[in-house]
Amino acid sequence: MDTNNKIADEELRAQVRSWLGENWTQAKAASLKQHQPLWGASDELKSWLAEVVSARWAAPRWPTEWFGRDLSNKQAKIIEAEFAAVRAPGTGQDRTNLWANTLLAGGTEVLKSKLIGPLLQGEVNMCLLYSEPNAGSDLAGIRTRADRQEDHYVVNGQKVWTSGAMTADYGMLIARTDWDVPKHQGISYFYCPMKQEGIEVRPLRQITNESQFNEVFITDALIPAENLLGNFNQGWQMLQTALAYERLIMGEGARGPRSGGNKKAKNVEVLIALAREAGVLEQPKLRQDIAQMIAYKKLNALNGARGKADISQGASSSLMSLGKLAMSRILHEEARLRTEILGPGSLFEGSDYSDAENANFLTFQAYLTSIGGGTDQIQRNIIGERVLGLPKEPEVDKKIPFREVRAS
Amino acid sequence: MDTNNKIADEELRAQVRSWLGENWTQAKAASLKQHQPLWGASDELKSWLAEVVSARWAAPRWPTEWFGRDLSNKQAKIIEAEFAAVRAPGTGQDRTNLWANTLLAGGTEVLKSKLIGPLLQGEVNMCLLYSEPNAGSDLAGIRTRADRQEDHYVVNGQKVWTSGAMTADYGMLIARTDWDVPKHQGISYFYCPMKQEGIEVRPLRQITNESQFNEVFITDALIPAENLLGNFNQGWQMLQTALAYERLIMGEGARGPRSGGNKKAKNVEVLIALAREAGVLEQPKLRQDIAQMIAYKKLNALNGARGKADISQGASSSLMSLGKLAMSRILHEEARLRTEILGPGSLFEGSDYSDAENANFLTFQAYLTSIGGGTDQIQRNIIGERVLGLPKEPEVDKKIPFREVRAS
Amino acid sequence: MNKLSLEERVALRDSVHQLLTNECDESAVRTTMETTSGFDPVLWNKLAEMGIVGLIINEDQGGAGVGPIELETVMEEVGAALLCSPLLASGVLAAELLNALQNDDVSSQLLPAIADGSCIATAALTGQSGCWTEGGVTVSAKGNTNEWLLSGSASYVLHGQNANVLLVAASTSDGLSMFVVEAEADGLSISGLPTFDHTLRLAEISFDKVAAERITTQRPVWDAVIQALDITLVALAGEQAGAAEHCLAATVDYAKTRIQFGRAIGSFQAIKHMAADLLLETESSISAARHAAACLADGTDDATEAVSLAAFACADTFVSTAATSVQMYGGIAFTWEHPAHLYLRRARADAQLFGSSSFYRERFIQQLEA
Amino acid sequence: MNKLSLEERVALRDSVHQLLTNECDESAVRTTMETTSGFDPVLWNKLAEMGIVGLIINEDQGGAGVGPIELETVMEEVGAALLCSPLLASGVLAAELLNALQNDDVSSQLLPAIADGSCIATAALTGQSGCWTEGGVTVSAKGNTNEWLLSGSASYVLHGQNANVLLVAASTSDGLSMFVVEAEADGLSISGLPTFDHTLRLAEISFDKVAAERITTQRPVWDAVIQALDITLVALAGEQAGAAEHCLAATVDYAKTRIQFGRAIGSFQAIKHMAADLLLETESSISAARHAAACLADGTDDATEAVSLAAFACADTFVSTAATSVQMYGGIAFTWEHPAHLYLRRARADAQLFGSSSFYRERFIQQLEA
Repeated sequence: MDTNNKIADEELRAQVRSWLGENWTQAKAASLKQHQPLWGASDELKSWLAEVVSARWAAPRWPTEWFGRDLSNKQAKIIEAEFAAVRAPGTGQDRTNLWANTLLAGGTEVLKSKLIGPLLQGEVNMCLLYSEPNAGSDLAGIRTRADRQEDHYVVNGQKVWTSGAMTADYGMLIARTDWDVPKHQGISYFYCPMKQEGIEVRPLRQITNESQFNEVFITDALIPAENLLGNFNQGWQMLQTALAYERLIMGEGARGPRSGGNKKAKNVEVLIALAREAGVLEQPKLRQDIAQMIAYKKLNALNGARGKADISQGASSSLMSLGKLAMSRILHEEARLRTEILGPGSLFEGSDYSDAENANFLTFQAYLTSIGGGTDQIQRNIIGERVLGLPKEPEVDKKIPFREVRAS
Repeated sequence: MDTNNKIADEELRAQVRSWLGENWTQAKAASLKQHQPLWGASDELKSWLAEVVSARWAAPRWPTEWFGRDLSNKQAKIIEAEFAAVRAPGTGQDRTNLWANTLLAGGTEVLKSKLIGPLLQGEVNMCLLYSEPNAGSDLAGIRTRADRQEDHYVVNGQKVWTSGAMTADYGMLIARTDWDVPKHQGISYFYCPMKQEGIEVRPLRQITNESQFNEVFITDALIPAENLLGNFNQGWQMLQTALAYERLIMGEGARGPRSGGNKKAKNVEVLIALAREAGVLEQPKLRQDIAQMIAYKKLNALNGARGKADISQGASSSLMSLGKLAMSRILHEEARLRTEILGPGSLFEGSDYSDAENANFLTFQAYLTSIGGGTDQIQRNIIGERVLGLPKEPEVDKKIPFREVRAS
Repeated sequence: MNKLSLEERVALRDSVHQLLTNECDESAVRTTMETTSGFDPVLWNKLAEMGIVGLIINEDQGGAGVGPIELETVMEEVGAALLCSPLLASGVLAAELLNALQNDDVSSQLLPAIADGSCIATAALTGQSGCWTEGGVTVSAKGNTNEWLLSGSASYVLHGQNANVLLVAASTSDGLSMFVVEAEADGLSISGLPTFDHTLRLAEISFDKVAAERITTQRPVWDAVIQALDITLVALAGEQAGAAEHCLAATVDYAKTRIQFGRAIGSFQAIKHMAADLLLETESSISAARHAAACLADGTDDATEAVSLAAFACADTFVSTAATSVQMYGGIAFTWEHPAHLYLRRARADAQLFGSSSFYRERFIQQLEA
Repeated sequence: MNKLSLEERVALRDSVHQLLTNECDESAVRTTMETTSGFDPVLWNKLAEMGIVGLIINEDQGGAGVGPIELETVMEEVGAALLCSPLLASGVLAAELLNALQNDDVSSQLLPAIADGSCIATAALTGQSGCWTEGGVTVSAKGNTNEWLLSGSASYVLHGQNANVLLVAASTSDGLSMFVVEAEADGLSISGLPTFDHTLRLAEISFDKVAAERITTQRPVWDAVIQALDITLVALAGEQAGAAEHCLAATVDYAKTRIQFGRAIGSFQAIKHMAADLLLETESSISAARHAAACLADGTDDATEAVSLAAFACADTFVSTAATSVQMYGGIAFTWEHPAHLYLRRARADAQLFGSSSFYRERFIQQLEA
């Protein structure tokens, strides 16, 4: 078997290399390098992805009926390595495409047939419709409702902290479908069409003065019944599946330099350079603080590398859950240090004051890590409970009908 | 009325001054200055207190039937001022004598007649029998039991963190007297005789290598029925009264310099001197840290002074509840700084290394403030709930019979 | 200097509170901070009429004639309301600098107009380095008794773009002197700086042989500057303490009503303990600011030490309280519409206006060593 | 130097863990730490037989011939168990110093006896200042090729009172040299110092014209010392990381079983969040120690930087974890009988043994600047 596999590996490598050699032309590589729009794929990318999908390279771990090849993880990695070697995008979507993975895991045959191909080809833009003004840390407290009427659901409510909602074709939405059972048991999970009258998207102005997120107001919006993912009223379980994919993807992305820290990370040099430029690099207290901040970064990278080495493929690592908390401290501390280095120079904003702009932006943007995707406080609960095995707090609203749950 | 009072004030001042002139002789002052034993009053002190009590200066705010004069707080302060002017001890016990105040508040006539006089005269040594190995933060979780038998109670259990138990004649004890009601409702409060067979006192060796506290093992110890304070099964309320006296006394004692910080506190100079001696006072980071530490101390003293000015007599101040948390940080930080100043010199112990001894002792002793008398964590709950008015946590054991409460 | 009784002080505070509640709510602040001048002239006049602008100006110059204690009291309300105004620049820094220089002619000429709000004054004391010591001055003056010309530049000038009159520190061949410059003088160029705290106005000023009047004085000039900076620091400390207290109170109110997991979030220890720790900080900052004010008013030996303590304690407390409150609020405070970031911006600005916390911690320990 | 495979390393770790579980439980530690020598000769021999004492000594000198990675692994177990022994002094610092000096004669004379535990060696490298740089040496040597006499003093000598042989750094007219001194030599006076960490042994040594053998070497002597200190720091980092991890695990176990208010205290956010924060620290310290070991083993360019990082990260983590664990335990950890204070004492000692965290943070940033 070992021998068979080895032959298959080499055959596969030869196959993908030859395919790339034929199809990944210099012209395509050049056209894909530029003009990447912020939301959604460019036409050039879509056209390339269509080629990748039809050649069954996009999601090789998946079953053959869904554009895949039913390959092992190890062989899929061979394909990814070949694509990476020539910097061609499009493969590995069976790991990285949140939307398609979630749909494959829970979608109806109708919906999968309709959307999985387009999702892999970048033809469909997506967004997440989870958080609500009154359901942040407590996501199971959502009050957006979906009521079944004949062959569709009618949705009413408000979502917030949605990125990409302006251009999205569908949103992965959780809504309450039963108010008379405990909070986790009356939620369903949908692919909600965004281009319809009942959906109003408003940009949310952030403290950084950017608008990276939206509020989404939903009034009698319609979702076809076949857009339900997972079972009716079992949306919480479906959500956990989707969140697990998300964490896996984010974790890989956020882990910092791949090497354990042999190379000096670029932003390290930037901080020392900033202090040198400001003429304060020789201040002993600042040196200690900068050293400590760089240490936090390196240690986080080392934890990430160790976590990656420790865990078997696809499993979630306890070290990974620490990364978000670590980054939160790193970002807030980096913002503090940038401010201290600049002193009164940090008072300003605008393009003439790029150092101040960076320090001030980071001061605010750091909250996206310490609040967004679960506050540091929620994250400490998760680490305490799931990693260290400490008992949960008493949950006052876990077993009562949602109708009776206290709300703000 | 104002005029009447003024005459009475002056008369009173003259009276006490003349009495002190006659009775507070230089010989007595000299004999009381020396040989103050660690536990219990010296014979000289007892004899002086007996004079103070019989002249009704010991507790002037108290009713006349209990050695008092029924005086207003203002007039009692006059007496205290005169005693303080000649450094005579013994008055103001209606504010400062925890044992006598608690007994007066809740004792039976029999017990009061027997002990109030001796307590004021320093004839009786006392200790506190509250905490247990399994009831620390959660004092209402005590499991020492007192069972009524004819005209006395039979007590069994174990107490801990008791100071002065070796020499005590009585301990103020809480014990469970009803196991079938919720935890706060089945506790009673006693004056427990300590010199009896059923009481075994063992010194508790602390991490500082001192033995400031004891463990008390109680086996079939007897308490006469008339030694119950407050009502049967309402010991929790009685305890709150006693704790309020204790906080008042501790709060006055712990508040630091009376002036708002005009005078440089002595230990401030010690830290700077220590750093100078070690040749590290010019290190910029250390200077910042020492400055910050001294700042914490000064701010705590200023808070105390402001609290004292803000509150009306006898009331508890919100600033007072902050003092313990502040001291905890101050002591731990002072220990850290002493260690940093000494560097490797902090590795040693013993009389030849007094600077190291101080740094190491304080490192450990600081926990007496951050753990003893309620941990910092419990203190933050108290501040959050009682001062800021934040809601309490769900209390899982509050309403169930104590018998069913989960224990370690 | 007079001192108000406790009752009078409470009344003063109440009246300021009432005015600011009516005329300086969050929406007024948001409107004002986006105007060019960065202050509301109508509210400015009301403050002047109430005696707030001239609070520390002597009665014979049209002021209220009180001192640091009353000023600190008022500033706590100013901080809580995030008032946008040149009060600190004109009514405190410039006014006290004139008080300190003890030149009756110049004082009589300027202080009444400062007190009634018709003249906005400010002081230009440091250059690009933002170093608030004598060495930080980068304007120089040449001339004789009658004619002086200033050259060089000053920066971090509080409300410089709104000032009618500038008090400028400049080095001369005889050492440092203070000068009066009219905002319309030839050769003067005042550029507003784009501040991250939109409720703040700072300017950079360049002097190209600008005619100036020298303020003669018997005192060493930098001593007078320190006196003015000290009371300004106390006022700023009051603003910081009042603002921090407000931040905490607002956050605690939110934590009582925001429900997650079927409970008010303030019932969770994570939030409750953050609030308890912040209460220690905010109460300490109030103690520090008030103590410094009292020491300055009484002229105690350790007044400068107390001012240093207030400077860093209040600056650090306002920053940490405003920053922590954003975390406690969670997502809602990440939106522009929520006021939390306005306080955080102000806190970060206040912490740099007249030197960093490290600078004042070092000054503090130097005073303790002395 | 050989490297063990991952499986072999796990087996090594397991065998050390098993030995220490059997022979070095808390009660054994408490007994040993109150003896004069401060180590258990029986256990010492078992460690030597197992190859632990000679772990980094070459196979041809009787050692196991492995390197920093295996050493770090073992030291995590040593730290967790609070082992009292001269392992760090003899098997690491002295052994690596001999390795580094590359003098075959002296190595052949000493290393086999060090490896089999029959000879306890240590190094005397600094004086009263406790400054671990070349300038900290306060012993001087006079003599010629055949006869050298040492005078002066050394302090902070790890297990000096238990040593049979001392490696002494001394300044000569030609610069720094290393010398071998027998513990029984005339003129040598070794005084044990009373350490706050009872599991530690330190000595002060005075030299009054003590006859010594100079170790000739081709390398700059302080370079060899730095090589030896670096591996010692990695071993210490492993000890600290392992001990910190143990402290946290024990505290978390307690928090799961200690009931207050009808709930395990670990269900309260106050305790849970402290534990979560400590987990980040302890995992980071393990990463730091292992990474430094790997860099030393591979001789990467940034090895010294990685050692510095491990030195301060692991020292600080062990101190903060041990200190916080006392707070999490509450009253019970305030008693002598509870082991928490033993770890805190060790943590405080380890943090000072070869220079402070500040020293290594400064070294770290210097390396980053370079």
